Amino acid sequence: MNKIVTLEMAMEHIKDGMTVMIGGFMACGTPEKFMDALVEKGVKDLTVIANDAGFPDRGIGKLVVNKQVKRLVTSHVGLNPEVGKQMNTGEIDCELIPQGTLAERIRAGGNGLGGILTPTGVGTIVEEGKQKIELDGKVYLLEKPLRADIALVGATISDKKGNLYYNKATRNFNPLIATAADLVIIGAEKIVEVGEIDGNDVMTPALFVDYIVEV
Amino acid sequence: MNKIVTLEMAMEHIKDGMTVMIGGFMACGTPEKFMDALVEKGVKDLTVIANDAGFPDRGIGKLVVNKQVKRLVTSHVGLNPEVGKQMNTGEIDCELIPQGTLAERIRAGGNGLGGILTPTGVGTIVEEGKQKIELDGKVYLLEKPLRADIALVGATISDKKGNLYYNKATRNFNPLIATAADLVIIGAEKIVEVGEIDGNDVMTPALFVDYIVEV
Amino acid sequence: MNAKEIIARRVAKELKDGDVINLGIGLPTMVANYIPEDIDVLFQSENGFVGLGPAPEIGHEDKDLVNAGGQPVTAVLGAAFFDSAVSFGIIRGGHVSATVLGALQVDEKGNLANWMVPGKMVPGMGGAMDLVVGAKKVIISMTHTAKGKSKILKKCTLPLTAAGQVNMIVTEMGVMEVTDAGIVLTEMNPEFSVEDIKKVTEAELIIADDLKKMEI
Amino acid sequence: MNAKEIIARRVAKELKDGDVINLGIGLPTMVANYIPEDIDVLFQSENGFVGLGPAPEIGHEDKDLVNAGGQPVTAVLGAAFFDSAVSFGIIRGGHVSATVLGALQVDEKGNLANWMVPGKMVPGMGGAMDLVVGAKKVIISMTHTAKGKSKILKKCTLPLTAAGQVNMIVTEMGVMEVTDAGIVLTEMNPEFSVEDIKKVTEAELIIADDLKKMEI
Repeated sequence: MNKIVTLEMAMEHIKDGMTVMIGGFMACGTPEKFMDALVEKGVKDLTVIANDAGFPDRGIGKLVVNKQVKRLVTSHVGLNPEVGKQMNTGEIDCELIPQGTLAERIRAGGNGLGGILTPTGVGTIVEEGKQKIELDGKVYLLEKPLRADIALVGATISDKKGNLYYNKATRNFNPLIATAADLVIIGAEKIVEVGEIDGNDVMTPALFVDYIVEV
Repeated sequence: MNKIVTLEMAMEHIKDGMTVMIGGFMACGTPEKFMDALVEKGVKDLTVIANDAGFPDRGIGKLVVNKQVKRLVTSHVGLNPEVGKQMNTGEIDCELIPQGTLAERIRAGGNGLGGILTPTGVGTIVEEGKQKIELDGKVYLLEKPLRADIALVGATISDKKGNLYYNKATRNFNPLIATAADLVIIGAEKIVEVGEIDGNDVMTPALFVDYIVEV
Repeated sequence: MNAKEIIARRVAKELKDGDVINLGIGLPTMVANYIPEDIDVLFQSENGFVGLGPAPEIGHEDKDLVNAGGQPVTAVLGAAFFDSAVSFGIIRGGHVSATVLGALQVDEKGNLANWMVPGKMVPGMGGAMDLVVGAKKVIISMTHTAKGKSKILKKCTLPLTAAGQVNMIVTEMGVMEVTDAGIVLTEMNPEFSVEDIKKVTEAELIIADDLKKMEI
Repeated sequence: MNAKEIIARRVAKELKDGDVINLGIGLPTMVANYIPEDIDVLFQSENGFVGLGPAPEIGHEDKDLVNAGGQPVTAVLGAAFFDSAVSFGIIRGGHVSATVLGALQVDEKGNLANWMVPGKMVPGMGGAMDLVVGAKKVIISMTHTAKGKSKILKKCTLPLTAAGQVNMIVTEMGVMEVTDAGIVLTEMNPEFSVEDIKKVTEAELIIADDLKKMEI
């Protein structure tokens, strides 16, 4: 199975109205070439699940500025003022989720869990509409799994089968979203031979990966 | 803060009646020197939480054979016939948990989650006494977190601060239990200078570690 | 060819290029010996890696590399190691294409019992309950009967491993698929007749319209 | 010494050898500048590492190494990187000794509001809700008032970040501990009187019997 494809071939899988998870934290670890390609392609009405909205000119922010995002599920939009503007005009629907809860919900989606119980958000507006469960005297929110049609993962190194390695702070949400989408596309800075990443150091095993683009 | 101690100093923390998590899978990755030291020390009435009961002469099995375990919370005891014998005589109380559920319950205990919802065990005796939750047409068991007084972790390499690296299949439950106990003691095959394990390759960050013994 | 080899050879034919497979201990392990050379299959070992290879030569064992039965194994090029939570995330999350397991009993509803005999054998379920619930396809590979008694029942009598999760049963007598209508015999070992098979199968067997010869 | 420096210096004195600390952006970040040299404190960065170091020299930025604000930082020797689930497992699991955060409002019950002003500012909570719930100790570091108005209230009016989680409040006027009985002033900046502080604090202030001079 050859998983290595061109940028164009990879982007063909992303269609209007899809739910797309995008890796990265304030654009660090986001597959930036994929953002540019999506802007160029003009695919629209996307639901984007990601840690944050990036910056207006960097990361996921580019998709927001270009009005391709209908719904944004994220923990932080403060460094991209365009989101606030589009929220006011009703052009974007934004669901804010505590960062740790977002991470666990994506992990649950990729790991076959029906949900997790977290104390985060109890007593705040985050609890609205959610089931509260009291266990051994402590109150938790039941948070449900999140999944997507596509995951766009930024990796530092991929081997030819799709074993991935992330450098430093680029890891963030990337290994999590790689488990939680029907189709997983990797933007790797470098592609190496199988075996060049030691099996102990693989951060995302190749079994999660569908396509790899050298970016 | 110096975390490096002798075997004797480390074992002093383990007292009769404590709950102890022990890493390893069929003795692979189990800190074997700790097992021997506990047998010698003769500490008793332990509750042991671990993947399996090892072999009669290897891993956790040694503690069972020496009748130091009052209660065993585990997924598999089939390779240690001594457990079955002690279950029949009432000398050991054994709670069997599906392996994936055991891993998630320990992870929940270490990660501040109130529990997780899993489809595993639905329709089997595992569901007895547990809360069942139906979400979006699917039934899950609510599984609660597990924690311990002490975690005994086997590591291949520890740096002097306690950043850990596990080789191959020795990883298993070790990084999970390292998060879920009040006191975490490492049996490391090798202790190296800080910085010798690359920050990307650290599998358990030093912040989880209280004591390190070179074994 | 003995019964076990027939079963292992037939199960191997179910595997496809790119599959991630978890093999139980015992008979299922033999499946690895018969994988077609033109396909790339990765074996997952629930103790924490993907890329399980054959047993090492004597004297070349690596104490850090064992399978879920604690036995020395090897790892193929491109193997990846992880902890038990990740391992079962892979399993429960549907990232394993198929799991091949033995059984004490299977029934018409796809229920499986393979982890305990009350009062006799209580080894623990290990990873079996997660595997059967999580893998995309559950293939039971077993001899058709045990001491002459049927293991394919109307209703399991032993404690279940999971309810309604079995997809396929492969025995030395044939291949059966578990459907909403019941158990359908889709392939038959030509050494047996339909009547032979029905005689040793307590469950109602539906015979497929296009019943085929079992390929081995 | 300006207000912010007073606050940062005082908060730094709360930290102990071996602590793992998460500092919010803005004023809390300044705390790192005043850690006593004889103690070993690790800074956790919720975007995925522990061992956060100071900003790099210009021209030495590493694009793969940023803090939770997306700004270039460095990592100390012995730093360890991980994914966001592990990062928040560390936070939610009580493995962070203390988090130092700013606030819009704090109240007598230890409630905190620091993530939104309805209709005006909705940046998102980021990691703040998890940090405040999960860290062993929650230290609020902020100027005592905003535009002359009290930020330490009987009851928060803005949407909460978390209910009942604040342990300590450090302002340029003094140090307050949140107890079951209410907010206790335990240290006071000698430049102010108790009356000065009460005047700009809407919450009822309990004055500690052993009220001390604020150490800075």
